[in-house]
Amino acid sequence: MYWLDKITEKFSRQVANNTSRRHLLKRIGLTLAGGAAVPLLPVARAADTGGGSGYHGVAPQTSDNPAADPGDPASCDYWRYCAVDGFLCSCCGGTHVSCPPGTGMNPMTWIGTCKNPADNLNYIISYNDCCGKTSCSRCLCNNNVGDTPPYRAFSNNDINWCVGMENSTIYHCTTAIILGVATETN
Amino acid sequence: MYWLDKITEKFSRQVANNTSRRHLLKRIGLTLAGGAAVPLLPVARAADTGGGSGYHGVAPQTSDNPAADPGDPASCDYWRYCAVDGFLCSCCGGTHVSCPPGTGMNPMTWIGTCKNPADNLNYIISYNDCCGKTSCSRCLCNNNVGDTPPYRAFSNNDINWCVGMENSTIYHCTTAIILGVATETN
Amino acid sequence: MKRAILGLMLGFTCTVSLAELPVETIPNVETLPASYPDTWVYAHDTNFFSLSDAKVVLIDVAAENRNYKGSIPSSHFPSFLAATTRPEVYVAESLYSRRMRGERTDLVTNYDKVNLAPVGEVVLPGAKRGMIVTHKNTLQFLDNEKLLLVYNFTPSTSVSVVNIENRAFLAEVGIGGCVMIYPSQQRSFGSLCNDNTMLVTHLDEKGMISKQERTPAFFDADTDPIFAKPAVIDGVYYFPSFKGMVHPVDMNAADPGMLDAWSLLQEQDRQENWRPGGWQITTAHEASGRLFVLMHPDGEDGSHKGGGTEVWVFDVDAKKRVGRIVLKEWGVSIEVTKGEHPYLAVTNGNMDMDVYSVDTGEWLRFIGGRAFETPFILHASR
Amino acid sequence: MKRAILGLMLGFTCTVSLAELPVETIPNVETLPASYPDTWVYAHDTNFFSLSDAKVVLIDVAAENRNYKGSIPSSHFPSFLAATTRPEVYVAESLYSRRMRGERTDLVTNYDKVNLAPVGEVVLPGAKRGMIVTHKNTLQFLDNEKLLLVYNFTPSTSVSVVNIENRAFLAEVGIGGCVMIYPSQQRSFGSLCNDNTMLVTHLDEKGMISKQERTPAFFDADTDPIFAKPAVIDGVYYFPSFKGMVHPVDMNAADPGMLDAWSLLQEQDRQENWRPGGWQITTAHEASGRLFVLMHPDGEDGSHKGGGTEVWVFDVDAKKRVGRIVLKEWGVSIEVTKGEHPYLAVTNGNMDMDVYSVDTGEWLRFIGGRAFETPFILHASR
Repeated sequence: MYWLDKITEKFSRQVANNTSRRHLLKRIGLTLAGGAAVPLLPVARAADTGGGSGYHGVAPQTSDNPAADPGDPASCDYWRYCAVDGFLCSCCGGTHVSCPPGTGMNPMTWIGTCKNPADNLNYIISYNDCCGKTSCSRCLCNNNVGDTPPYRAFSNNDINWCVGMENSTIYHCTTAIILGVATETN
Repeated sequence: MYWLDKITEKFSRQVANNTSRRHLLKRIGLTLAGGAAVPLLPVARAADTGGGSGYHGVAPQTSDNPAADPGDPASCDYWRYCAVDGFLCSCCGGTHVSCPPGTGMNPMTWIGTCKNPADNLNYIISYNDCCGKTSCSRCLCNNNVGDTPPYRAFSNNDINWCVGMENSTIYHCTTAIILGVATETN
Repeated sequence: MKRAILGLMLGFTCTVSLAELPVETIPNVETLPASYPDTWVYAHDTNFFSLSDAKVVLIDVAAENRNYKGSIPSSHFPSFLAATTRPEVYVAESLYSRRMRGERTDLVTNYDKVNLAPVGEVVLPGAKRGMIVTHKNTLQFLDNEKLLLVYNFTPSTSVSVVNIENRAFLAEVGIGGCVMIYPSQQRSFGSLCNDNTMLVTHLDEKGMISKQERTPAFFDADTDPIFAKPAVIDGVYYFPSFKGMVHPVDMNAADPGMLDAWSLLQEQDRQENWRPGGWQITTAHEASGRLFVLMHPDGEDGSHKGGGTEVWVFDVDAKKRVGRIVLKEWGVSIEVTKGEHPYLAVTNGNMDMDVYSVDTGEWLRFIGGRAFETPFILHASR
Repeated sequence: MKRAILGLMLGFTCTVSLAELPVETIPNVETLPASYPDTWVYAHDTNFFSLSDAKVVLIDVAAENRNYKGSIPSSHFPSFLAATTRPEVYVAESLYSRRMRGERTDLVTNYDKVNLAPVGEVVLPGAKRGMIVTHKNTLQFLDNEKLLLVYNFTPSTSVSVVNIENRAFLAEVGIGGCVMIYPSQQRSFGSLCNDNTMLVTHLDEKGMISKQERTPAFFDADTDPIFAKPAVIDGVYYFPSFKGMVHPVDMNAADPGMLDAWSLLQEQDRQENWRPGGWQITTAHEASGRLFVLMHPDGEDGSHKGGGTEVWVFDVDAKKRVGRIVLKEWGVSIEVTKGEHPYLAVTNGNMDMDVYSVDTGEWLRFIGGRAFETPFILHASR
């Protein structure tokens, strides 16, 4: 038993964690890039409760192209979220690649490198925060692989990455957007 | 089984309700005065979990004079709370008769009539709100006996009774203060 | 496991057999239609545990997934209202310059439906906006949605009149200790009074009082108070009482017509002591003339806010019950969508949302995952 | 039941046998001592679920009951610091004129300890205040608590210097991309840099830079990053690393002295792959020279924020472990109070607080009941 799998009373339905995926990634030998992205929130992380998105009361979704981009963008297990942290915009009126209406997407952010199980390629993922409305509070997802302390800022997501937004730096939710394919690290 | 006793997942530890006390009051024939006070919040109410205050993580208290003023001021079961609604100041840095540091007590409020089991007298209780800091969030207690709709405002506690406070009308928590002994209603 | 095996199979030796996924656009922000489907519901989350950080969450109750369409922040016992004649919604709220203290500003903000973004605001003078656990009748339109009325409580009561088309504060009109705003189909509105009457306030085009008068007493708050939360069908307001009567008030004309009260209860219901109870205890399906009331058995003094186990459906013309929907989880607030096959949205005791089919009474889905903390009021798209 | 029987016994026939309870005073507001007991802890609740509505909750971890002493509101990734030389505490926060938008104001507010009420404020120019999940080293004193330093991140980094005695903004000093504020015992402070060095900034009396220089590299972020969250004993900062080394930096002089790193792990610990992990992973008991680190077994890449199952106690002079406290619930953040018989306060995975005796390692109580939502940082009264 992994102590992170502990389901806590207060967060069991609000927070999911990609522990199984992380172990999977290790098993299949994926080396995360040094500058890979990291979780914002150091809180309790509940194991996937099985079935659906893993968030009780959040229905499963698919991407536009489930064959080439498999998995559930409303689940902490979705492949792009290997280094996400925060509330998943897919659960908040946005999608994994778009912000909810009325929020602003910050172009400045941190990036991660995640392997797409459909093509086995490592993609560089940009975790752009959506800003200007209060905490979405839905689908808190926290995966910590590759995180560095804030003196390496662009691989640290303890930082509020709504920084620099002109209209508002209030954090709402986080996306996971493909920037390109990473150089083969295997 | 009374449906209000249902323990809900989300609120079981945050909200307690005085169902048993209400039934008790009915059994011993207490007639609540027409203008008696009422709950602010129409949410799920959990049965007392037994032991302690009924709020998980809140330790039991006593009044200054437990013989004449019995019960636990950090419990929704305390006799003075027969018509309280909101967060109990006893759990927030105040007491059942005082506001937490740095908040303001509103003299304008709603009142209730509660029977003290030690002397069997009906006391007029003033539920003065403490104002000026964010929701205490602790010991939400909600008893609805005697509530009237807002067109009878001074026996309605849906209203934010931080109304009229000069410094701030932000609601924090609620006290239960003796104004006097009610005229015998038995 | 499937994925693990796939990963192991493809492993280190595979070559790319599928086209790479394309690079995606930054920034990318969703928009909504200017007119919302009938199946969308605004859940007004008072957020009792952080009252200054309330919000309105827009939910599609019919969709299989992606039910959460967006949100609008709102602060400290705010009010909300959606327009039907233009693509805007309104939030009335109160702010302090130092968040919990300092200078208070009351204001109404216009949000456009397409972007859920602020497009204007009207500051309300006097710091009088009424703060109460969310009620629908604290913010209402008049005069074909040209005038927006905001309820004030200091504890003196009044109404601030705003011309929302040109975003101008017009006037404050006193309502003599009566409460809430029940608009007629003309340029007048009712308010409920302590003496069991309705005060009717007629406005002129400038938002000033042209006439004000009281109806006769039409209920008895000493023996059986009416809820201040009616449902409306064809301009008639249906006010349920604590003990299960319903008092209809016809607000089609500028002066209200008090119609005969009738009972929600049959003899057996009375024996089981069924009563209305909860927060938003009534809703209506106007096209079919059906009134919905959240009911609980074993009613007693104080049970009127406790929620209910069933939603009863009434034909208001026949004045009789035509259906009972047994709730899966006990309900606190109810709302029915319009359309031919309406949905019943219920804020349940867990403060999540259950969705039922009105046609069949069947439970369809629940929507939660910390989408809201305390969504006491639900507004169906109209 | 006892009460019911008492009620039935006294019933309708009794006469008053006890003196009536006296009428009580309105208004009545609590105050606190100007100097707090050693057993009080400030729990800084970031409130991730309503980030604009964070707060600091003052908790007596030793009391049998009435543990919650009061609270201070704070907004959107705020910072907090308590003075030791005067009865004040400070909140650095950011506000918007329309709550979520509009004009941004960054400010430091002085609260007095007796009333937990605001007694002054300093507005910080430039809208630069750094927002990050709560760290202690974003708000620090210098020069015997005369200067208050606020960390900025835009993402350029700098420090705003405030004379907190006369509540005046003095200067903004750049720190060249390095982060956080680690004050020395003189008028200088360190910041951690991307190149494994510490940037040392010396200030003059006006808060302007008098000298700035980098230490040699003293850790290796590529192979084993140090946490930016040290504990301090006698002016020496102890920075644990992800893999269990500790890098002490002596900040007693104006220029820091890099001391030899040593390992938190013994051979068996290495085999079990124990590592530090959590949010506030370190704390200290200065009088006894003990360092506390939150530890977990089976460490791996990414586990450094996941919390821990044990708190290990080290004698920093002997550089060896002198105790292990096995936690009842896994911990996220830890803090030890001062005094002869210190308490260990732990923010557990439920986001409630567990309290242990440091002397015995025994679990004493837990404090919860929605006292906080996400209390990531704990500040013991010093």
